[in-house]
Amino acid sequence: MFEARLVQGSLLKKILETIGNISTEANFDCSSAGISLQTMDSSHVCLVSLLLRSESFDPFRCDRNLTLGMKMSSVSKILKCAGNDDTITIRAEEGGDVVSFLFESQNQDKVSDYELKLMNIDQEHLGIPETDYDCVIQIPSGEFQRICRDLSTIGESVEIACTKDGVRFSVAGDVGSGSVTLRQNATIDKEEGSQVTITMNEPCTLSVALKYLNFFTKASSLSGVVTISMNKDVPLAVEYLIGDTGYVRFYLAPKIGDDDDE
Amino acid sequence: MFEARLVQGSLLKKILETIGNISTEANFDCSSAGISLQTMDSSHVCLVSLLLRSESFDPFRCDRNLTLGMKMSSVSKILKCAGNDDTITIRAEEGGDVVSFLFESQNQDKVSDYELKLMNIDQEHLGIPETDYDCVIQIPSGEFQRICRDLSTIGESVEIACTKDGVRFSVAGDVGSGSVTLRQNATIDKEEGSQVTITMNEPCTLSVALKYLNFFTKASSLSGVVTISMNKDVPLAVEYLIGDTGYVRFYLAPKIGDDDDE
Amino acid sequence: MFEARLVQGSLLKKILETIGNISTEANFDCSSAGISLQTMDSSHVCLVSLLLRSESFDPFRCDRNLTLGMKMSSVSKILKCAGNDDTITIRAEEGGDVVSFLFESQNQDKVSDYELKLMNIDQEHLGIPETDYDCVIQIPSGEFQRICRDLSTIGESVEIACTKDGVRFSVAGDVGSGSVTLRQNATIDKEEGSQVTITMNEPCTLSVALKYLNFFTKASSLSGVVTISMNKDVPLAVEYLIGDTGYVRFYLAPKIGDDDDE
Amino acid sequence: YPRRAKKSAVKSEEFISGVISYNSRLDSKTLCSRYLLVRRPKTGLLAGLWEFPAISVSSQFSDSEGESKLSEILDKFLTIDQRKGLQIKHVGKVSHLFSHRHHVYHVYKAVLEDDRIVPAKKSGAANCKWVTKAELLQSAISSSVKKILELSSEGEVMNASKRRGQKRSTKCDMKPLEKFFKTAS
Amino acid sequence: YPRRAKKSAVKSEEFISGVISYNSRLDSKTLCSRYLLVRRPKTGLLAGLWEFPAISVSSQFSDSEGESKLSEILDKFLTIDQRKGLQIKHVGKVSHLFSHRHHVYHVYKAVLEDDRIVPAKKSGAANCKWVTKAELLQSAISSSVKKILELSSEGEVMNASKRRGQKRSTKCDMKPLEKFFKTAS
Amino acid sequence: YPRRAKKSAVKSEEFISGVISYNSRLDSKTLCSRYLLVRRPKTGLLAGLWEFPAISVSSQFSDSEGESKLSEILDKFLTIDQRKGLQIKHVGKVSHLFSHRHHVYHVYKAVLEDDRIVPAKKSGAANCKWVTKAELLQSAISSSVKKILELSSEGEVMNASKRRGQKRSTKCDMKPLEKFFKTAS
Repeated sequence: MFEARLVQGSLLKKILETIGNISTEANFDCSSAGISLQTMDSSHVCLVSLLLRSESFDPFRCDRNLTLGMKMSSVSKILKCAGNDDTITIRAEEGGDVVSFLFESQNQDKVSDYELKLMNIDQEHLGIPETDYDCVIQIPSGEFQRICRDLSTIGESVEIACTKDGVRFSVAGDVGSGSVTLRQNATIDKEEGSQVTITMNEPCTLSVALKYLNFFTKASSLSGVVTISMNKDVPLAVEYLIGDTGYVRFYLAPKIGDDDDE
Repeated sequence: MFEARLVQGSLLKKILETIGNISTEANFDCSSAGISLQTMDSSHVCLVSLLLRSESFDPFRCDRNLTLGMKMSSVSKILKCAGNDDTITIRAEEGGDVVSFLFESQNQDKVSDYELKLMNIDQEHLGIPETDYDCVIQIPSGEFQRICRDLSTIGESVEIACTKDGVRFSVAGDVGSGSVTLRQNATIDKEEGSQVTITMNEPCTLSVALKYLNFFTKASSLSGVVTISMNKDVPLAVEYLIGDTGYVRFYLAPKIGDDDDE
Repeated sequence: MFEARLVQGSLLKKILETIGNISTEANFDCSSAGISLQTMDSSHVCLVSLLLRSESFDPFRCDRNLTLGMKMSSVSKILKCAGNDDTITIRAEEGGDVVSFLFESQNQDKVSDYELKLMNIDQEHLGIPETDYDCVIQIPSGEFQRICRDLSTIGESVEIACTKDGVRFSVAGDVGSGSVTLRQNATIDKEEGSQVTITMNEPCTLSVALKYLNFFTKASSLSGVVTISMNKDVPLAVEYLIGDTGYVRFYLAPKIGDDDDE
Repeated sequence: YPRRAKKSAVKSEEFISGVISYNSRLDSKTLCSRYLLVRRPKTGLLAGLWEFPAISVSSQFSDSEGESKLSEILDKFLTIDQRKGLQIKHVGKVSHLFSHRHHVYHVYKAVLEDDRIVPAKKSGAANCKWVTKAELLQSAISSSVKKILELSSEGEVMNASKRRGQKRSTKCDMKPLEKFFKTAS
Repeated sequence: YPRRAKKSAVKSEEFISGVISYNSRLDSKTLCSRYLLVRRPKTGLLAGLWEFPAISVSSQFSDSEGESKLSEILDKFLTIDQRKGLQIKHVGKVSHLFSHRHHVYHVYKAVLEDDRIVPAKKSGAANCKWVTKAELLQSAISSSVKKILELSSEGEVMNASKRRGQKRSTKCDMKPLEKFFKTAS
Repeated sequence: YPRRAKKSAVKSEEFISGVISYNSRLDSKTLCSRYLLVRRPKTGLLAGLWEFPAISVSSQFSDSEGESKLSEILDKFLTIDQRKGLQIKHVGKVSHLFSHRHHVYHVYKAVLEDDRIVPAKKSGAANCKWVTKAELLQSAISSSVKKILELSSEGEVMNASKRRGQKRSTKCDMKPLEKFFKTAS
């Protein structure tokens, strides 16, 4: 028997919308540690890794490790039926072929119960080693989303160049070229903690495809801050923390060779 | 000569949008009682019945009974040109071939006058008997609209099951199944009078097509409360009151046989 | 060397969107007087004339007269990447083949630099004489935009009839006909200066195509007031002032012959 | 089929017959069709019976004459909006032998694709009604009407089985409201 | 038409002639067309007259050679964006007999479907202008230009009567602004 | 190619072979294709090698029998969603002569147009994998697999050069993540 109750149900709604852009089906792996998921897009150039630790839920019960394979569009449809303030409880039986979602309004006057048919999904997991990155950049998530969206109107690849002074995003396309520079320890939003922070071993430059960054930034509503980690010639890592008890991490293969995206 | 002036012109805008989803042409029947309309959709499974009593208007003048046949999309286009705070006056002459709509802004600085060509529309009216329903449910209109919209993403038919404890809406489809339960005398919105109220002779269950419910719920802006009345195997009745002086009622044929909508 | 810095960068964004609806490419003529532009649509029935005087900018430097030919959709894409509160600086070199746009956020923490390839555009300018118009009408720009949009759902041409009492906009189409009348010195919006004001030598009536008026009114966000100037059988003039230091003027050929738009 | 040896005793009359229908989509699996029937005059041959609208045509009519005659029928019973959505097809012919007459109906099928522009009947188009197939078979009709209906329905079952996704099913799982509410006087 | 008995006295030259136009839609009933005219050199045959852009071609040219020559014309006068929307059709040929010459114009019609990407002229495409039919007929043109225009317009009236809904009308009810404002020096 | 004089010594077996692939669009110029390979049994002919899914067919098979056999292959390896987007084409045949066998592969190409519904493999479809062309050529395959791949790729280069706008390029400028992260045990 698996049962996990999330008081802030809206988190689950946001998480699902993000994953659904990348992959159409994925396995939710349930264990005593919590709920985790890993899936790649069809081209295998990007990967999303989710962890919601058991402490995110109250209560959390997982008698046996369970893998719940779901079609993302179907889960999304069901989660769209939850109110933003609803509590969401996920339940499944070992050997069962459905997963159930229970939505309870705050005063319990409206209770919705949905059942989704499970799928057998055969996806390999990749092992992602702990990495000491050359550059780790923290940016307000909304700002990063805005920059990726703006630059993708100009070109398809972005070159991210990080130095101790700041980070520069550059793009080129048919229309022309452009670059956006954010300074270190700058205050973009008035809110505390919404600064641009750079932790750097050595300067680093990487080019990636904006199409995939625009998928990742749909997770911006999960956290005010996004952490971007770079090493030359390894996949870019983009992380959004979920409260204190979870994260969504994205990995994106770098562009090969020179930075020319034509 | 027919003349009717409605101070809250926005009501007419909302009414027209609702009717236009169901039928493309309809007759407005004007008499000393007020303005009434009855029309069915092309499949004859749903019917809308409108009454705006003469007390809704000031002034109201109807020398002779008059039938004004209009194309809904044309009236909608014209009413969209009215400001939300405008007073709307409808005028027509016996034997004339146009109906005119006068919109006056609150300070009378902007006056708009539109003329619409009338149509000869040959539609039969159905006589709807006074019925003593087994279950009469009052729900906040926004909540009912939300439920119908959510469930229609999962399936095409909804089974409405009403007991003294509450009402349950169930749906099933390719994705899975779901149900939403509202408890009796529950307070969904903080506002007074926004409770779920059930008046029941005996429990009742009915299945109807969500496609049509989603047409009906476009009238939600007319009233904070929607009244749903059910008898086994007779058309579902859905009513929105218009202030104190009118109503819009919808009737929807029930699904035949078992509740399976596949 | 040409350099012009506009503190209220959002003005440029709004201006570009408006022009882009009319013409796909245009020349920005830079001189010590400021930046000016004139272009017609492909049918040559309407013309837009822009002037941003050098006082609009700080600093403003124009060593030699310069013509910057740009594709409107490309400039729009680039300007959409500017924040609404950004300062925008335009720079170009004589004999160069690019124009650069610099966006600086208010606290200078985010700096964006875009380069656009220039085009050689061969368009003739028309000389527009100073005209003493029979009727000059000032209307709140939002109201005029609303009227043009409403009437264009009914018909394609609008007849504008101006007398000392007010101005009447009339339209006719398949659906029916309509007219909107605004009274002189009326107060449509509560804000001061948002009145309808008519300055008249003699009454005047003109018919024009609503399709083009709807292009012009996209400039409504530039100014709270739009000034419409009419003479019988000459192009209608529609003007939006840009602060104290600039304007956008539109000219639209009148319809020939009778006012029948069928 | 059999004919009398003395042909001259039987007069053969030919008609263009229009099977005009529209489909309401009740849900993703169910279409509900309605057909236009007109009532014959109260006296004369097949008095007072309902039939598909028909119009006389000479026996050697050309394609364009057939379409022109069909247009006359459509103009009489359909509004401009209703005519916009029509898909027209010449499906074949149906013969019917009376005691002293022989009728040949050249059947055209005209389907309105957009169901939202019904149910208004054209002003002045009296004595006609839109009915479901079930209601049609319950109306007072002659056997040639049934034959014409069968001829015009021939393609539909095939199409149903071939078409993926949205199926064409004639099984409607909701009764029309006329079964619950009587027509007001 | 008549030819001299001594053919060898008349040299026959063949050309690909491109009638390049775009249509601005003024409203749902009115299209206003503009044609590209180029100016001939100031000296020589038909000096300084306006004509449709043309290019020499050998008399036995193949279809692909014709299209290739047409491409040269298009490349010279149209930008990349303008070329994107072109609908091209080989409409026929026009002959014109001079005193000592015989020209045959193989006429291609190229219509830009998207009118929003005019009026920019291609950089370096001097001595050309976009004109309405009325302005074209008022320009200094030879009679072969009129014949070429008539040939390329043959299909249009027919299409106007056949097409439902949006009509192709050449009657524009607004004069271009050049009638009101003179070109600035 | 050469055959032994004593034909009866070589048994000819025929197969339907399905080259099933999908294209991921990395950007406006780059498509990256992946092909479905299945592993042969661990014993017997070509033991343990990877190949395109194949199924026996009689030598005089009809078109519909070929499509039916292909359907069996598709049903075995693809989910319902994956089958929705398939574009299927019979591209030709490939022969391969072994020492005592002769195989003829009738090659069908099935391309999934919508790349978003991969990479789930159908439950129970063991011993199969989706690979890029590069990975395919690095897998343990027989030479007939290469010939089948070449045959099915013949149209693609041509299409690339003819198609305007979005090009079909096989050059992906990003390595798949498996080059960076090893499969977890």
